Amino acid sequence: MKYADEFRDKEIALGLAKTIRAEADPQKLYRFMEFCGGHTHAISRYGLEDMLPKNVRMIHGPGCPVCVLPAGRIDMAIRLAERPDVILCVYGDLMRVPGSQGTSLLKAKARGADIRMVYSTIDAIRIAEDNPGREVVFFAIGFETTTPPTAVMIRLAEKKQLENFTVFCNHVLTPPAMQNILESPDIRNIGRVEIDGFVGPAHVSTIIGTAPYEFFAEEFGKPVVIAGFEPLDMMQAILMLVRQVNEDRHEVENQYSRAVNRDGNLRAKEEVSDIFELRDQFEWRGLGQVPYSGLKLKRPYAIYDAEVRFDMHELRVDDNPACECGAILRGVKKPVDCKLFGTVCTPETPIGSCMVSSEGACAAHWTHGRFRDHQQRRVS
Amino acid sequence: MKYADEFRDKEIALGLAKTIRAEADPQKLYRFMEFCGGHTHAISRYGLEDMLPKNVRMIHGPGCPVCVLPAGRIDMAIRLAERPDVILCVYGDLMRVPGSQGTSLLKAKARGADIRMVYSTIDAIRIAEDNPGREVVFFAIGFETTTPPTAVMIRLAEKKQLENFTVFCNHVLTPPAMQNILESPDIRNIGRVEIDGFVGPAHVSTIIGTAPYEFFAEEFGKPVVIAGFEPLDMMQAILMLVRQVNEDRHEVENQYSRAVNRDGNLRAKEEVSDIFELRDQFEWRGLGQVPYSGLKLKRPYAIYDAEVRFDMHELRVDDNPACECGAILRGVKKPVDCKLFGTVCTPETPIGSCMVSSEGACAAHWTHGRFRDHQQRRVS
Amino acid sequence: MKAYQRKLDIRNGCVDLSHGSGGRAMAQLISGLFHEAFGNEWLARGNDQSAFDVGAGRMVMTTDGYVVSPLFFPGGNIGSLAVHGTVNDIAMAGARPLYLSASFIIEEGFRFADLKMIAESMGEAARTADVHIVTGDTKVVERGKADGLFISTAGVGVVPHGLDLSAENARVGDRVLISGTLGDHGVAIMSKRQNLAFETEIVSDSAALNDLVAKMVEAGGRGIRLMRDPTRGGLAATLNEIAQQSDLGFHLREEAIPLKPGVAAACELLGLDPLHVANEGKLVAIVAPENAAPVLAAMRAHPLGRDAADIGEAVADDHHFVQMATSFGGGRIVDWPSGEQLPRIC
Amino acid sequence: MKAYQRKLDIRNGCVDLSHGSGGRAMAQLISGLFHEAFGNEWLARGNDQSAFDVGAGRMVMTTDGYVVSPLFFPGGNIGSLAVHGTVNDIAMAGARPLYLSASFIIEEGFRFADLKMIAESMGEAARTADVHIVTGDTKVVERGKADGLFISTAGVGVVPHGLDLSAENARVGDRVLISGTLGDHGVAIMSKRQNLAFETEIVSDSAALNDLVAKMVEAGGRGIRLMRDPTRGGLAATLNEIAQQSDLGFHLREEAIPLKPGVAAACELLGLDPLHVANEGKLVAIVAPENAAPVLAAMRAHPLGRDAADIGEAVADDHHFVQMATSFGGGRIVDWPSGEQLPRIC
Amino acid sequence: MCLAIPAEVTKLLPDEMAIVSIDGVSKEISVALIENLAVGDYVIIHVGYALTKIDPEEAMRTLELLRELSAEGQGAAS
Amino acid sequence: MCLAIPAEVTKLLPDEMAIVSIDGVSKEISVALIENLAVGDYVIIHVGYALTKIDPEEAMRTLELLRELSAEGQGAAS
Ligand code: SF4
Ligand code: SF4
Ligand SMILES: [Mg+2]
Ligand SMILES: [Mg+2]
Ligand SMILES: [Mg+2]
Ligand SMILES: [Mg+2]
Ligand SMILES: [Mg+2]
Ligand SMILES: [Mg+2]
Ligand SMILES: [Mg+2]
Ligand SMILES: [Mg+2]
Ligand SMILES: [Mg+2]
Ligand SMILES: [Mg+2]
Repeated sequence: MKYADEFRDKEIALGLAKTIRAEADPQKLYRFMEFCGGHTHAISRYGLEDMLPKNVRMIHGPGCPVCVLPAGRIDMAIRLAERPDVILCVYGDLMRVPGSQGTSLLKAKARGADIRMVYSTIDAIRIAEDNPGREVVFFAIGFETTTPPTAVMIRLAEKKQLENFTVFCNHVLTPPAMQNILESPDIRNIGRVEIDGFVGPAHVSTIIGTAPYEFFAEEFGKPVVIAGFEPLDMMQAILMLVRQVNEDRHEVENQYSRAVNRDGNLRAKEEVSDIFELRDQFEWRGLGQVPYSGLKLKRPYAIYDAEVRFDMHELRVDDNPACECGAILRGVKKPVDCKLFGTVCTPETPIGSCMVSSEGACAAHWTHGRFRDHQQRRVS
Repeated sequence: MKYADEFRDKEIALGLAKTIRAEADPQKLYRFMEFCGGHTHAISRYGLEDMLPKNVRMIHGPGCPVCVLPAGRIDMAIRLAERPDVILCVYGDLMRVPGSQGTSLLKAKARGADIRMVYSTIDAIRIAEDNPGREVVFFAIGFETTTPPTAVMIRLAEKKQLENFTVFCNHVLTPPAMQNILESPDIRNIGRVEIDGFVGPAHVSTIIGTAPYEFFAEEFGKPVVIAGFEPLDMMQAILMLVRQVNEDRHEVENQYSRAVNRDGNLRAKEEVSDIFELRDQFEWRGLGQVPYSGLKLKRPYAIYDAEVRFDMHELRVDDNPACECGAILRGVKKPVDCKLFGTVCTPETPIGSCMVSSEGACAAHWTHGRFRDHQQRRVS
Repeated sequence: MKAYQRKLDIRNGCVDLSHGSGGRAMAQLISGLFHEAFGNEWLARGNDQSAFDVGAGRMVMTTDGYVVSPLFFPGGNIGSLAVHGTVNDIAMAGARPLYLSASFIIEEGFRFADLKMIAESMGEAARTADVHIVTGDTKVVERGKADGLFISTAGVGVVPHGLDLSAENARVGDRVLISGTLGDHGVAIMSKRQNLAFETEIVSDSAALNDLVAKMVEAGGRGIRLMRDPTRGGLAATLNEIAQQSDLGFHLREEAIPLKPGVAAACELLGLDPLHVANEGKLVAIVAPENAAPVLAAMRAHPLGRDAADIGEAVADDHHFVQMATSFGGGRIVDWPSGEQLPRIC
Repeated sequence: MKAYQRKLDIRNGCVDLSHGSGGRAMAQLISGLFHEAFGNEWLARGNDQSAFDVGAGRMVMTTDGYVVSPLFFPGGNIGSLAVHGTVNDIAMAGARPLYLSASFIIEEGFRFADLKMIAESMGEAARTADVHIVTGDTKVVERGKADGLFISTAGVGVVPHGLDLSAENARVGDRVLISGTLGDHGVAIMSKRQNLAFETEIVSDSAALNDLVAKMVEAGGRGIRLMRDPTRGGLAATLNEIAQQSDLGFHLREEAIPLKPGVAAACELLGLDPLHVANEGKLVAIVAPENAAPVLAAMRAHPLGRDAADIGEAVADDHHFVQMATSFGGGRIVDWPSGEQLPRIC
Repeated sequence: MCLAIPAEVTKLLPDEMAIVSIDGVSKEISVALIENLAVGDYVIIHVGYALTKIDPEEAMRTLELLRELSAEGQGAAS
Repeated sequence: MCLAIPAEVTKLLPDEMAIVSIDGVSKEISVALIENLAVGDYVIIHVGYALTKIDPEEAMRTLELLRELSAEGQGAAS
């Protein structure tokens, strides 16, 4: 796979690991948060942890739009899908996300709700065309990456004059969440671990560009390196962060220059800003309410807004109090510190956001990294 | 089963058979037509033929409302059922009745039409109530017996203000068909066998009473004995007909006095005449067009008429020219005289009306009587 | 095995697609529900197949799929039926049924509570019939792609030395024995069908016949030409099949055929012929005339053959007709049922 | 048998409820379509079960239900799959598969032409694998109560003397051998699913492995601890199961695991782990270290084992982890798949 | 045609419905077409409707007549 | 998050659609978000949409840099 395999090269990795080890000051602790689940996945999938010195520690951020979707929004979607007239179209990742009381879209489907998995927003349009007598609702989730496809779909629905098609919008934004991690009032209760730098989003940045992180780097005095999702991308970014820390810089650097520039995808940004506007606040599982972090459809597109058409009311479900996601997402705790980890809470029956998708911190550790907790000898 | 088992008594039957044999003039041929499929069924089910003298011959009439339904009406129903909005409710007997080109409701159902078997018109009403978004059509067939339940159902639909409920009306009347057999112009082509008397309908007569046959007996000079469907009822009626012939009478007599009187069921007749009116003519499979032999809904009930609501157009399908039903129904031929009998035409793949339901002349002979064609020794 | 996270919520839970996908949820369903119900040493080993020792000789194998609706009916459920039906097809060869396999195809949304009841019925039926369900398989399909639950069972058994029962073995003059009343299963099922709904005391005759068969073989030995359980299509289909395969005909006496009044009444109500209605705990045996009396006596001595009767004989007939002297005194053919058994109005 | 009225209209006809009701239509479907495709002496006898002679020894039995969608896929169809899968489960015990049963559950409206093609594929697959489909069953359910066609096959076979392959037999130090590339079947199927539709050259690996197994047993004898075909849940589920049942862990080397580039690409596209994807013509063998080389050589000498590889070893591990050294140089767990394999966006 | 069988009325229900029984088989039917129905009456039922009441005296009379007619034959030549 | 992979554009279709290929796997996607696309370009695809083009020169440059950085380590202490 061109532009992927080259960035998975073991030989280069071995040298890079040595370079990092050579440059990381043994007296110092380097705590870097990768915001994105894509990076978390790469770390666990390729076993990156085994290649970093002990004093370079990765903190897994909240960067998976599936994980952060609160149980209440799932409950709202289930309630909608249970209407006999409604067909709910969802991305496959959502099927197992827990709502309240152990429910999920998968279980709602088993109990009779008409829920269809789609690969692309284009499939949802086709389903609406094929079912003129039904109300087809697309359950839109995702960060800045996934929002433009939703925007294109709404344009298409408009062009096709589809009257039985709406969107349940749950799109969220990454910069407000990154900011929240550093300054939310919750930190007083949870405590905080110092974060020494951020590995910035890969595909989000293809759309929004690197500019939005500049304010962030400056305001909080944190280095940010935008990195691709291949393991060598990650390692290079870590090296770049180590160097910034060593040199006491806090700049935005772009490791992923083959796909990201400063301005992002102007056409995509324009589509999004035409159709969506900011919500005052939006709930993130594990983080709570985050101001100006969610999108909704603008007034002229209200006919495509499922929350308007079906008069949906916000449902709020408290997170399980034993779940340590809030602390894990902020780097204060690790999955194994949670009493529920691997007992009540597993990928089959996730309790908190970090266990929901394979990119959550707890799920990644359970699925790929757990052996390290009991490590007798190193795999080599 | 009270009022049934008593009339199936073997000992009484043996004596009765002897009485018939004693009274039937060996010099004479007694050709009696039982109009009703119910009688045909009793003859074959109980092996009555074995108990009658050779010169008392039963001719099986067209008296099965399933058999006589022409292929065109089946095609119309299938076309209707193929509409995605329509649920067609039918009595089970109809499922295998052939339309044109080997089609049937059973096959249409297999190919995806939503066709539901019901036991009673009340089930059809329930289906309409359970499917408010669909058009529920009841495929009404039957003689005077089965028409009152359809009438009651239409009253019920009216009371419940069902807007998604209609009736595809195929109800037919017995006296015009009996008359047709004796005087239709077809007889010139087919030839005619003299009929010496009629076994009159059992359950039809519970509704219309014995009076309508009086004109018939007089006009055509034929004895008519209304008989129940139990085998002793049949045998008694045959004896009564033998006596009328011997005494050169042509009266209407009522063997089935435990259930039939001269006037019939007034309440049922009133329901029917409130809702239905005569068609100018209606096609019978095997008989062709028979004037004033079919019913349709009256103008005020047109909203319940599927032919009106769905703008249905009459479809005509020619009977298979090799099929001898017309001659068989008039007593000129027997099933074995048909080249198709038991080869191309069997109950699994019926060609003509007489093979359609187990009460048709050909089906009854195939299913129960065929052994006599090859009889080596008598079952005893 | 290490504990799997949370226990199955048998009371409120239901099967979803994850229970058929080869992951932990499936393993949990199988071990927590099926193995528990069928519990035996073979399943406990957790292989995709099971091994057992056999002696040299003749074995038989059979399979049947069970799609009965409703799943629960008076006298049983799809689970007990799936054991009885397959045990019986083995037993009809005169064989001793030994091991069964069970393949479950489950519609998502199926309630664990129902599944457990069904599995327990299977386990119990297997224990009663002295067979073991040694291997199985579970698939889950999307809602609307099945009818709750289908079960296909297969079975193997061993035939006593020298016994070869087969449909072509009937000879002219053989007696036709039936082990009891006809139509009970079909009528019990139909009484619960939504559009037919009638009330009756009739319960399904679903039962394992292997013990009865063993007693019959003891009494009749090689005088038993063949046996068959008159399931779908009833006695009529079974005898027509045998007539064709053995190239002869049958003469039955209607009076001799055991029938419960409630079954007769239900059939009249629906316009069905009781000889076309399915049985699940009855057998037809074609027996050499000289062995008929002892075999019939052995049948009547067994609880599942109390109402056994000699209902007719095999006759020479190129047309393979199954004829019957009616109880009224005439004669008629007992033909194959034609197509699906549908209630009639005519 | 006397001719049944009209012939099945294979080209245009379809299954309706009458084909499952025990009457002539059903007999015609079975004899005209299935017997023709499977043609053998056992079916020809027309019994509800079949008999065969066996020598004394150890037998195995297995079953699987096949609910694959779509029914026809690159490299096979549900019919060939239903033979291969069951033959393979027998073969995994080191046994020689002999006889199969087949239970068909058909949705009304299913085209005869498709059914015939599927039956013929079954017949051909059986002949190639040198097994016989000796008994079967056909049920027809109403439209909307199935997904076209389900097939459950069961199979029996005989195990060579002294061989006892079972999931609890793995020992620390054993080698893990795999017979070829992973994920081909699952990717071929997914490429034809409506909502995923992608084009690929990948075809299902569906194949009968009994001959390969025979060669392996010849080469490895009792050094082969156990074999398993990594079907649903893929290699990941299979090795996790074995780890639990044998109370140990595994260490794999990702670099050693054979994978076609197209399979890797499709998995990246859908966000799936190829180790979770189903195979239908592959096996995993756990082999004593001293026998690994000859067994691997025997595999590579066989057309179905050309790409066979030694991918790791069994290790002591109370946690039963399946660990893997990634091709990138790190380590990770290969966990059970969790729930249904759904394409991901994240 | 017109499959119909005799059944005993065992219970009258609202909305012109009733329960009938035939040898232990009981079923709910409509009696909308019948006047003056009482529990214990026998009716002829068809497609879930009672068509008419059975007159027990007429039934007995027919049966007696049948026996007489039969006896005539039994008395006659065999 | 945001599973996305590089793919080569092999065909442009009407309605802002295109065929892309990844190691022999080809798929129809939307290119409505991309300007000036040509066959042979590589794009990053996500949920059936191309998000951006890959700049081949930047890719090569990054890869060279990676090799250099790696070589530094290989040269350094083992
Ligand atoms: S293991 Fe589960 S409950 Fe515990 S922190 Fe992680 S997601 Fe929350
Ligand atoms: S056998 Fe068939 S074709 Fe011939 S007369 Fe009878 S119904 Fe008509
Ligand atoms: Mg819904
Ligand atoms: Mg329709
Ligand atoms: Mg069988
Ligand atoms: Mg059977
Ligand atoms: Mg299996
Ligand atoms: Mg059988
Ligand atoms: Mg198996
Ligand atoms: Mg298997
Ligand atoms: Mg069978
Ligand atoms: Mg297997």
